[in-house]
Amino acid sequence: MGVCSGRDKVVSLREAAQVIRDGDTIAVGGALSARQPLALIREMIRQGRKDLASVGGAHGVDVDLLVAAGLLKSVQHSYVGFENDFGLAPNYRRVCQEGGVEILETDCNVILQRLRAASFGVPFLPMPRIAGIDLLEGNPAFRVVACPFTGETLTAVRALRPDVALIHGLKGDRAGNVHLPHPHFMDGLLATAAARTVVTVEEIVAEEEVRRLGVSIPHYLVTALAERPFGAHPTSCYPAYAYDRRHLAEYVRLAKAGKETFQRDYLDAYVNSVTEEDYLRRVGDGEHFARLTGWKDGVAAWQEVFAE
Amino acid sequence: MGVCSGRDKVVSLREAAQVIRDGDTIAVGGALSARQPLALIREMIRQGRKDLASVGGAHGVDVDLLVAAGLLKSVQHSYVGFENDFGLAPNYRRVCQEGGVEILETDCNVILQRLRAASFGVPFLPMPRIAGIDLLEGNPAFRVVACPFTGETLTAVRALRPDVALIHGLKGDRAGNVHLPHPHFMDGLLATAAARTVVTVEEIVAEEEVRRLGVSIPHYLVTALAERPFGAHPTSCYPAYAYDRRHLAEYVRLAKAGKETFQRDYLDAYVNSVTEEDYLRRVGDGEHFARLTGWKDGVAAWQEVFAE
Amino acid sequence: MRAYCTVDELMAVALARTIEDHAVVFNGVAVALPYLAILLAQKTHAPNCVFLAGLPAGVDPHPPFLPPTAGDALLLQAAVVTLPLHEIFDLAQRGELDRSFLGGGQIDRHGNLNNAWIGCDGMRVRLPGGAGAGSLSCFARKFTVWSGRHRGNGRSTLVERVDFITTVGHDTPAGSRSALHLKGGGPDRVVTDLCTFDFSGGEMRLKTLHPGISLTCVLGNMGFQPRIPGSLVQTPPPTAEEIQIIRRLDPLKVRQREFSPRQLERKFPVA
Amino acid sequence: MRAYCTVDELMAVALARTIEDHAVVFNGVAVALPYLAILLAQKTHAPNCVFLAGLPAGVDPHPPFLPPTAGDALLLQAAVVTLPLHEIFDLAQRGELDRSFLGGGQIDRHGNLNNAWIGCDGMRVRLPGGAGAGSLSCFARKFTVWSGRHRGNGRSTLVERVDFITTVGHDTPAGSRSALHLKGGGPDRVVTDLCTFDFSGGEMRLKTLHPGISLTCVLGNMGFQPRIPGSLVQTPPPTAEEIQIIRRLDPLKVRQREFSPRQLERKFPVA
Repeated sequence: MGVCSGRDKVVSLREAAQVIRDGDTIAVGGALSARQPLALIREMIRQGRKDLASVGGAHGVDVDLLVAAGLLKSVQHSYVGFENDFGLAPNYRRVCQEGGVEILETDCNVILQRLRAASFGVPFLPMPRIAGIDLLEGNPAFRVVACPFTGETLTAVRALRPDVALIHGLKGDRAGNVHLPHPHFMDGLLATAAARTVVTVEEIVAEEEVRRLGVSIPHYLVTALAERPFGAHPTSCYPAYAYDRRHLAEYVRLAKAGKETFQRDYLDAYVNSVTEEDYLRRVGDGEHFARLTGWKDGVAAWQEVFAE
Repeated sequence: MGVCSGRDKVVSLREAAQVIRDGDTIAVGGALSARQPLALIREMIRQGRKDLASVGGAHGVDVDLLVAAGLLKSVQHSYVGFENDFGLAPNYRRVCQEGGVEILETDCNVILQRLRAASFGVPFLPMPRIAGIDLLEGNPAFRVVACPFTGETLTAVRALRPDVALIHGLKGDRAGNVHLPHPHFMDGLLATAAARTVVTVEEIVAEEEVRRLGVSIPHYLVTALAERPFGAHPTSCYPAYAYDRRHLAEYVRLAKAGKETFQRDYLDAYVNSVTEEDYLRRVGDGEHFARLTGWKDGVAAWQEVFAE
Repeated sequence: MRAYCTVDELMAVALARTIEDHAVVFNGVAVALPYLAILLAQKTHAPNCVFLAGLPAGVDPHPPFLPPTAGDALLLQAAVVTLPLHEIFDLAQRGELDRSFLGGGQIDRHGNLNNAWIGCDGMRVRLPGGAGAGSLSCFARKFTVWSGRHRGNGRSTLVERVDFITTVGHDTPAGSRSALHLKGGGPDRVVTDLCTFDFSGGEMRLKTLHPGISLTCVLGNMGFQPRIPGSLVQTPPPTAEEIQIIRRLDPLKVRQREFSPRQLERKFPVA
Repeated sequence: MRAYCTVDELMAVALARTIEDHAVVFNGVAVALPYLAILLAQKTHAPNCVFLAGLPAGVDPHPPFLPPTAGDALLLQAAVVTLPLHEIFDLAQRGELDRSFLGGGQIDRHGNLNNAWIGCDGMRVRLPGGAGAGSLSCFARKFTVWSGRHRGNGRSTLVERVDFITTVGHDTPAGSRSALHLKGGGPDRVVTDLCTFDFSGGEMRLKTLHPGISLTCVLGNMGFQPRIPGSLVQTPPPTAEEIQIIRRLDPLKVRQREFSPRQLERKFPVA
C-alpha cells in the first residue's frame, strides 16, 4: 500500500527508522554527495537493522556506510564511489572484494525503468534493446522480448518495488507534504514506486509554507516524517547547507585505514551509542557549520566549501 | 527528430501553422475549456490544411472547430464536448453521425500510455489488463500480452508518435523555452512524444523571465514559436485570461443551428479571411476582454466570467 | 419551518455518502455532482479522504466556487500541489485509487456504462466519449455510478444492454470481471435521481428510494428489473449542514445544469 | 613568451573538439574533464550544443566554478531548467542523444569499457560501477571514450580484453553492435593522456599523437596493437582562448585530480 491517507505523519527519528524492517529492500534518496537521508541511516545502524537490500542509482557515503556497518546483504546500485573527489568507496570496495555483500550489477537507466514499472503498476517495462554488456548475463531482471506490434527486439526489465523509500527533504508539514530542493534525482519516483516512504526533513513547518515552496511529494505517499536538522550531513542539502568535505575526507581516511580502525574511530565514535545531537557536536564547531551553511554568501564562500 | 537545437525559433503565426503538413497526426495541447492553441488552429483553417488525424485526451471547441472546418480525417480523443457547460459538441456530433470523420474510440489513460511509449522511445507499453470495454474490439493499438517475468496477463498499447504537437503557452523566449501555466494537462508529454512541436505564446520575453517563471518545455524540444496574444481564446489561459463563456455560448448556438449557418456565421465571420486581430475585434470590445482578464480581481469578478 | 432541498442536492449528498474516510478519490471530466460530493465528504464524514481533482490534477483543492468545466484552474485553488495528470492514472494502475465516480449515458444491470454511441447504424447519437472511465473502471478499487436521467427518459438510461461499453461493470459479453482478471473491484453503488442501488452477485440491487418515490416509479423508468431486497428503505435525508455546505461550495448552481426545470421542482425534506 | 598547458587541459580541449555544433550532449557522474569539454565547446565552436548536465539534470547550466562531485547543485546554476533525471534517459532511448562521454577503467580495441570489476576471482578490484554508461552506450548516437590513465599503468588501462563489459563498443563476445541491433552508433573517438583514436572497421585506430609523444610510447603503454593509419599527425594544440576559458571555468583545478603529479609536470604548447 503506497497510499497512507492520515493527516498526522510526524514521528521521532527512532520511530521513523522502525518503519524499515529487517530484510527490507530499501531505496535511498539523493545521489552522490547530495541529500542522502544519513541521520535515518545512522539511526538504522544504531537500531541494528539487518539483511537489507539497497537499490538505486549513483551513490556514495550512504551505501559505503551501510556496507561498513553490516546492514546490507546485497547492493544493486549503478555506481558507488566518491568521483573525482576521493575516488573509490573504501568500505564498499573492501567488503565487495571480501565477498561480504552480494553485488547485483546494474545501470542508472535500468534501475529507473525498473522503479518506473513499479510506479506504473506493471510487472515489467520494455526498453530499446540493451545488449553486449555483462550485467545482463544470468540476470533474472532481464528478458529479451519482441514488440507485439512491430516484432522489434526489445529488452524487458522486471518491476522493482522497494519495501521502503528513504528520503531527506528540506521542509515538510504535519500531514506529510514534502518540499525537496533541486536536484531531485530519482526521489519522486522512489516515493511512488516503494510500498512505504519514510522522510526526514530539516524542518517541519506549516502546510502553507510547504505549498509556497512547492510540494514535491504529496502527503498521501508519505508513511512517516521526522524532523532532523542536518539530516543529510555530511552530504549537501541546498539551500540549507553544502556537503561537508572535511568530514568526508576524514571518513575516507578512516575507511581506507581498514575495518578495525573504521569501526573504532568512525562507527563507534560517530554513530553507535551517539545521539544525532552528539554526532553534530563531534563533527565540528559552530564555525565549521557556518561554513557549510554560508555557501550562499557568494562564489568565494562557496568555493571554500570545496577547498577544505 | 524531436530535437531542434537552434537558438532562434521565432516565426510568424503563418509560418508556425506551416509546420503542420497535410496528412499529419496532430496532438493538440490544453484540454476541455483551457489553453488550447486556437489561434494556430484558426490559421490552419485559413491555410486549408487537410487530412489531419487528431489524437488526445478530453477536448472541446478545438476538435469541434477542426471537424466543422473539415480539416480532420480522423479523431482519436477520449472525450469531445462541453461538459455541464453546453453539453454535447454540436459539429463533432453532427459530422460523426453523418460519417464525415472516422472515430477511433479511446481512453485518457490509453492515450497517455501510447504517448508515453513514444516519449520513452519504445514501440509499446504494457498496462494492467483492461478488458470488457468495447474500444478494444478490433482496435489495432491493443494486444493481450503475458508478462515475460510473472506470466500475468497484461494489455499492450502501441506507441503513438504524433507528427506535430500544437501547444499554447503563457510566455516563451527566442530560443524556444516555454512557460506553461498550470494546469499542464498532457502538454509536456506531447512535446517529448511528437516529432515536431509548434508553440504559440501570449508573449515572447527574455530568457531570464521564462526561467524565473519556470521552463515547462525546454528550447530543444520546440520546432517553432510564435507570439499570439489571446492565442488560446475562447479557452482560458490563466493567469492572463479566463475562458470566454459568452463567445462559446454563441459558438454552440451557431453550431447547433446546422452546417450552413455555422459556415456562414462562424467560420466565415470569425476565421476565414479574417486576421487574428480582426477576430478579436469581432469577439468583443475592450470591456468584454477586461472581464476575461479581470478574473483575478476577486471571487466576484471570477464568478462573473462563468455567469455570462 | 421545514427545510427542503432539490434533487441535485439530494444526489450530491447520496454520492458523498459512498465515500469512506481515508479513501483516495478521483473525478475527471463531468464536473458538478461528484465534485460537490467529494468536497462535501471531506468537510463532513471523510476528513481524511484524499481528493485528486480532475484534469487539472490538483490534490485536495478548495475552489472558491464550482465551475461548469473541469478544465478550469479553479479546481487547483488552494490545492496542496498540482500533479502531472499521469500520476493519477499511475496511482490507479498501482491499485491505489479507492474510488472513482463514473457517469453513464446508458447503464445496464451489471453496471456497464456507455458514453460513446447510442443507437445503431442509421440512428446513432454520438456521445462525448468515456474520458478516462474505461481505464478507471478496470483499475479503481470501487466506483460509484451516477445518473440524473433515470426519470423521464423513456427507459433509455437504465437499459437491459448498453449499446457500447465504455466502462466495465461486473459482467460483460466478454466475461465477468473476475474472468477478465481486472485489477479493480467494479461499481458498488449507483445513485440516480430516483433511488440508489448496490450490487448483489454482480447485478444492481435496489437499496433506497428517494423520499416520495415509489417502487413503481423506479421500475417504470428502467429497461430491466433490478434485484429487490426484502425490505426497502428510504434514502436517508441530507442534513441541514450538508445542504448548507453544498450551497456555499456551488453558488453558481452548476449542480443543477444537468437537470430539467421539472426535475428541479421536486422538493425533498432535509433532516 | 611561449604559453604552455598541462595534460588535463590538452585533454579537455581534445574532448571538446569531438562535439559538433547543435549536438545534444549528456555527461553523468565523472565530473571534471567532460564537463569542462562541453562547457568549452559551447563557448567556442559549438554555441548551439545542448548540454544536459549530469545527475542534477540541468539544461545548459553556467556553473560559477566546477565542483569535484556531479551531485552538487552547482551544476544547476543559471541552467535553463532542471529536468527530472528520467527525461534525459528518455531522450537517449528516443535516439535523440547525440553524444555522451564515457570514461573507462579498462578499454579494449572495440571500445568496450569496464568500470565494474578488474581481475579474476582471488584478486579482484571493485570499481564504482558503470553508472548510466551501459544504457547510454547502447542508445547514444555517438560517444567519446576517455581515460587519463593511458601512460604508466602497465598496459592495464588499454587492454586486449576487458574483464567485464559495463559499456558496449563496436564488437563483443556476444556479437557486433549491428548484430546486437543496438540503437546507437557506438564510440567514434577515444581521447587519452597520450593520443587520440578514432575507429575503423569497429577497431580503434590511432589518429593523433599529443605533442612530444612518440608512437613507441603510445604502443608501449597498450595491451593491444591499434590500427595505425599511413600518416600520423599531432593533436592540434589548444588555443590560448581555450586554455583561458578552461582556467576560468575551473578555478579549483578539479580537472587535475585524476592525474598524478608526474603527469601534471608535462607541458604542452598552446597555439
